Amino acid sequence: MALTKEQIAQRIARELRDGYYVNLGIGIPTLVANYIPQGINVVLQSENGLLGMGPFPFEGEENPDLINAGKQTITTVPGSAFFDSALSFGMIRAGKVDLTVLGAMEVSEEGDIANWKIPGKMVKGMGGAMDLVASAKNIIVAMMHTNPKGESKLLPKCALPLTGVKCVKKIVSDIAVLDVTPNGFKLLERAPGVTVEEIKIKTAGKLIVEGDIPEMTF
Amino acid sequence: MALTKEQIAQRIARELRDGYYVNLGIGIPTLVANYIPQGINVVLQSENGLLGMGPFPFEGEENPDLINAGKQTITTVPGSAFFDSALSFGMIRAGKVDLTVLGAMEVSEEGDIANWKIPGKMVKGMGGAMDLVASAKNIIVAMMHTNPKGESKLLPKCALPLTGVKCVKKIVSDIAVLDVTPNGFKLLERAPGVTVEEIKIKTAGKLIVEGDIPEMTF
Amino acid sequence: MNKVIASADEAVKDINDGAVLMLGGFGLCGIPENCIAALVRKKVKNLTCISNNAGVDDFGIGLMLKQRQVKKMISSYVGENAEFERQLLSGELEVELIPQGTLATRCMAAGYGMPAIFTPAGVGTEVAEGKEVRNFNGKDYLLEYAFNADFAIVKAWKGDTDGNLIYKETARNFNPMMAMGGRITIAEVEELVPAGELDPDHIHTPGIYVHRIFQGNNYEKRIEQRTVRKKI
Amino acid sequence: MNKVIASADEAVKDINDGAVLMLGGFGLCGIPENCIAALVRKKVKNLTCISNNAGVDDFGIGLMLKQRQVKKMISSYVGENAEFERQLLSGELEVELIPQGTLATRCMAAGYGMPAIFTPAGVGTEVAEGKEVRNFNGKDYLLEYAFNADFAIVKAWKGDTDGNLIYKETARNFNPMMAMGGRITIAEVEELVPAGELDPDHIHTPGIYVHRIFQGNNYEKRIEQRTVRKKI
Repeated sequence: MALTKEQIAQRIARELRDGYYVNLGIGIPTLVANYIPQGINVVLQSENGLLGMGPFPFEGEENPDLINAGKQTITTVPGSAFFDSALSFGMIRAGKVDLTVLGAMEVSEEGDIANWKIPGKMVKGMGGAMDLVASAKNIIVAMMHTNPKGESKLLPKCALPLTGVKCVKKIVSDIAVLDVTPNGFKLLERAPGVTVEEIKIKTAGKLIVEGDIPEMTF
Repeated sequence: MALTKEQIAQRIARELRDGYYVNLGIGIPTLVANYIPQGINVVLQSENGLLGMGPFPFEGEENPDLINAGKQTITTVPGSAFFDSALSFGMIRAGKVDLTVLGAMEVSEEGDIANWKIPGKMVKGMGGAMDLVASAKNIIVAMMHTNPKGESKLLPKCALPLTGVKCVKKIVSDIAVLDVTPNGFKLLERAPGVTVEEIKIKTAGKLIVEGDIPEMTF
Repeated sequence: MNKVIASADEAVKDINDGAVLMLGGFGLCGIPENCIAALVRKKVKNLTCISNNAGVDDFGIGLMLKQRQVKKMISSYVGENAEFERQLLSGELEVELIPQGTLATRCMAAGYGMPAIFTPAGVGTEVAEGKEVRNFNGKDYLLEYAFNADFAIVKAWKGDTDGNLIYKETARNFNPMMAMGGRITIAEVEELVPAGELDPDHIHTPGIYVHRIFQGNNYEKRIEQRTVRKKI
Repeated sequence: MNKVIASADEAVKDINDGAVLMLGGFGLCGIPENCIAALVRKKVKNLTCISNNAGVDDFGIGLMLKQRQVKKMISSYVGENAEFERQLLSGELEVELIPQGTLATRCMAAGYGMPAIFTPAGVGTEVAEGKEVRNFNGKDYLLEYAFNADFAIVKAWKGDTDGNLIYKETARNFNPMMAMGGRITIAEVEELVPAGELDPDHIHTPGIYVHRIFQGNNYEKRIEQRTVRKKI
């Protein structure tokens, strides 16, 4: 059975290490914050200018001066710091953020990512995505393995305009966990009940399957 | 009679305009702060990271955390702001400082300045001088017209290693006030009792004398 | 220093048709509400606005878009605005989309007197088209130029009569870099205090960068995405 | 985050011979006194020190010079130090003098992930020798590279257990840029407080840049030029 969005987030959360500074994109990546493992301390960065992002505020305690990069009202945790957006992207460019999690419309077997523009549709902009993918040391993409039409989003080459090149390190989709390697997508884990065969069918880019592929457990 | 150092500073102070942000170098330039005209408000910048430098502290009130670019203990005035040295030179480069006053060993008729290095002598470094002269909108040099050997310091070309090129706008020496123009040093004023002839003799670079040259009054 | 002016209308009085503006804020957070209202009243046209976002239909820069005062937007993200979309698709409005970090850094570069900066953002994408690519230590970077704005309009929490500014929480965002990046910088603040009342160690934007300052009023501070959790 | 360490000696324990260090401070103001003392005790050698100044004969980096621990100084001004002068003239010590603003900005560039910056400082002087000159808008600039330091050692006034730092007055100087510019950043502070005690709006260096932090002791805070005026 394919993973739910929550399970994708939960699986990604297992990649967190104690002391990580993490930037979580909008959508599924945001949910990762709900599954931070016990004993693991991570600091969430919001690229508009905050380290130490906390959960949403309680009703009635929303503060218009305190929002995240998705423009949602948030809170802070002890030890947080505010700064301007230039310093925020400065620390991103300088590789100080340990892990970036974001969504994608397409990922290529070389690690290229497309997630900001669909020709013919109104383009809203790349926001901070191009900065993040160009600079992050470690990028995990959270996404569905196929698009609503059933077409693979893991491709030999991206068809959509790129957000960044050769940057994605890992993909956690609804059916698989894969590393992006110099030789293609390397299958690491499969969703419970999902066969390697199904993943092969749904992966248009080069897929590497070596040995037994373990099933994820939740 | 040649001006005293205090009079050079006093004359330079007349160049100040209300609202100016001013950077004063070490030596005679520092004295300019003592002669700010009535009704003129200027803010002193210290390039180690302060806007709003005040006078020296009263005895016993020295604060080791509060020094100027000459490493002297100082105070602040109301409205002051501290910042790091990168921002400090950022505002200098961005042309936000209205006037820079500094000393020089030599100035050329093209406005080149040499004030940091004498070949054969121990070189202590340029500090912030190269940044200041390369960026300041308006640079006034405060210096003796001749060196201790009696040789002119206003030259066709600098003999000493340069600090910056084509940057000096005005010179206030002990005997004259001169503008640096595309055609050479233009004599504006002479010290009380000093003749134009004496200034001509002591100026090795091209000197422009047009009409009557007024005598400074103090 | 005499930087204090009476009102938003006075602050923007010499912003004329065709001006290039930087406008602080991220989404609707930390935007110069009073100055935007004054620009709307002034009906100045053909503006180029450098701002991370373009407001919403009935607030922020959206109010200026509605009156067709904006010729060109330079932004990183412009969603949430139907009128914007209409003008863009009809060709009435020109839009230049640039990565958020590039936008922030190009503003900063202006304030730091750096004519250009290098950033890896956009390498290999359409953002890189026509731009100089340079490799440092095995990594490609784009050369991006400092912005050159006639006016920067920012919003701070507190300010003093010498123009020193302190921002609050994430309302800081683009405001400090823009405050540094304009040829003339206008700051509106929630609270204006006499010089000397702000702790000099707490100042985010030194007054040297600020030319006009006034205390704004009636701040709406609209929230774009009200997300909450229930009290347990 | 577990960034708190017990002592200066622990902070510098993996700084080995040949390391490249950034050391905060301007003159003797805001220098990491405790870490310098620990480096002197450790007798680590062949260091390259990026620091605006080189201390005085018996304090600051001067203490390391006395033990000949420094191979190369990268500074903007190195007066006030007789032993330094002796080593320089005898060829024992290598010195690279660079303009103060260039020094500050090259540190900042490292912390901002910018491989190089453009500055007009030094154009037309011997500082420009061998460097790329580029004209922007009619003005020449030098291309200067970001520094690459193994360790940055800084001193702050207050810090918290997450590594957030606040500096005091002009003791800030080079510390923030260096804190951002090191591969590993060590901060010594006069007062270490639990995370959450510092106002997040007042923090000068966000903790993400700081890897080790400890509360120093016995700060001498020597004054280099005691200038005073008489009480009237």
